[in-house]
Amino acid sequence: MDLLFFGIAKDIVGTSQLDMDFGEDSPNSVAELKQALKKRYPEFSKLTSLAIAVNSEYASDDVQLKSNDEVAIIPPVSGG
Amino acid sequence: MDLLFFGIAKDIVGTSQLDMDFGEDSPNSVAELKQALKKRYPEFSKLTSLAIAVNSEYASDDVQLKSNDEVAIIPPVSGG
Amino acid sequence: MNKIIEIVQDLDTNKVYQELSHPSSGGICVFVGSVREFTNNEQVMALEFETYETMALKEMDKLADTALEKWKLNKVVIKHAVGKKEVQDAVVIVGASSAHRSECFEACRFLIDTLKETVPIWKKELFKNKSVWVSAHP
Amino acid sequence: MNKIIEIVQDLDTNKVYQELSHPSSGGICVFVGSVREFTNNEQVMALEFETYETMALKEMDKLADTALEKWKLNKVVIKHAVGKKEVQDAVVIVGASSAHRSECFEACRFLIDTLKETVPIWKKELFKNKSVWVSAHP
Repeated sequence: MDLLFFGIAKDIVGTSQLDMDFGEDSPNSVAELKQALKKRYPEFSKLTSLAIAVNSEYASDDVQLKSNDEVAIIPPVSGG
Repeated sequence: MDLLFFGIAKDIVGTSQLDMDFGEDSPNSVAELKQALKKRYPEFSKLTSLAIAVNSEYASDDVQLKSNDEVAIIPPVSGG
Repeated sequence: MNKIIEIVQDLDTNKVYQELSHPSSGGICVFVGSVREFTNNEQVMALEFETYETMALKEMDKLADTALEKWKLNKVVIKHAVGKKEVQDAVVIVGASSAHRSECFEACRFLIDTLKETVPIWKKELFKNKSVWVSAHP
Repeated sequence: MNKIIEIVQDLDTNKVYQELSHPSSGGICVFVGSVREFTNNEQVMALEFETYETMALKEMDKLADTALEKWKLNKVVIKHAVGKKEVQDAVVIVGASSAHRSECFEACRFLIDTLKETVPIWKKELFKNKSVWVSAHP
């Protein structure tokens, strides 16, 4: 699964883009993706919040992930 | 009594500066000046408000006028 | 100097950010008042501003001091134009800068609201066939 | 066009008045966020901004639309800088213009408050001996 990482998420994973192989745990929904990320990188659990964007829109936990979606990991924003 | 007029007050009196002779009615206080002006120029009574500045500060009705004061007639302000 | 007070013929809106900028300020709020084309559906040709300058500068200075007392501000700017102004011309600029944004927003709103109430400046609206001193009559 | 949305390397604060000016606007309110020298008494060397640009532009566009629906505005500007910014540099500019001043003040405050909550931009504070992603941790 191709993922984009920004801000502290990029630091946690060590790269801004990664084709992550979750093996049998491959997540089907936003909720499952968050869980899989937190399992693999415990640092994600320590963040103030963690959001997922699908095709550059905030996606709620129940959104299903399709193979050609652009999926981005959005740690707490701090613009302005 | 030397007076400065601004905005609509200037239009009412027809000049921006006038040494006005009130004769026996010569006003001693701000309140008396307002009254004397309204008597001579009834248009002053129709304004939303009428303030007097003495030496470029707003002066309340009880302020006494001295001969060398700079006295200005302040119709409703409308800056901004 | 933490306050800039001016009455000028023409306002330069470009300078204000630099004037309000400060190493301790994370927020700068600026309000610019400009000439609107229509008042109550009547077309305004121009506005004409007149002031009692010595008193207006004193009142603007008091206004800046009051804002500096009420809020923790690093800089305050109050500038007003006089003379004839056409549609879209800037007639007043007020602004404040502060560490955090709440202070500069509140101060900026206070500056323009209070300026309109206390500073001896008068505005005449020039319409096609008449002219009116704003707020003069109820 | 009644909205201007941009993510740029360097912000030009001089253009914003012209961009917000409109013949039907009597009021223009602008907020500029800039780099402060100290955060909790620690000296900030610089800020580094990063964005998910396609999404950030979409969110900024939604934000402008929401403001245009909520208030009667003639123009809205939302601009954010990215890259490394030094003390006193402008990092964000939001502004609105409207017939009367209440609308542009309220809209301007809404724009900056909501931008900080929704737009995917991340700020890293660079101190002498460490760097911190702002708001990342509770």
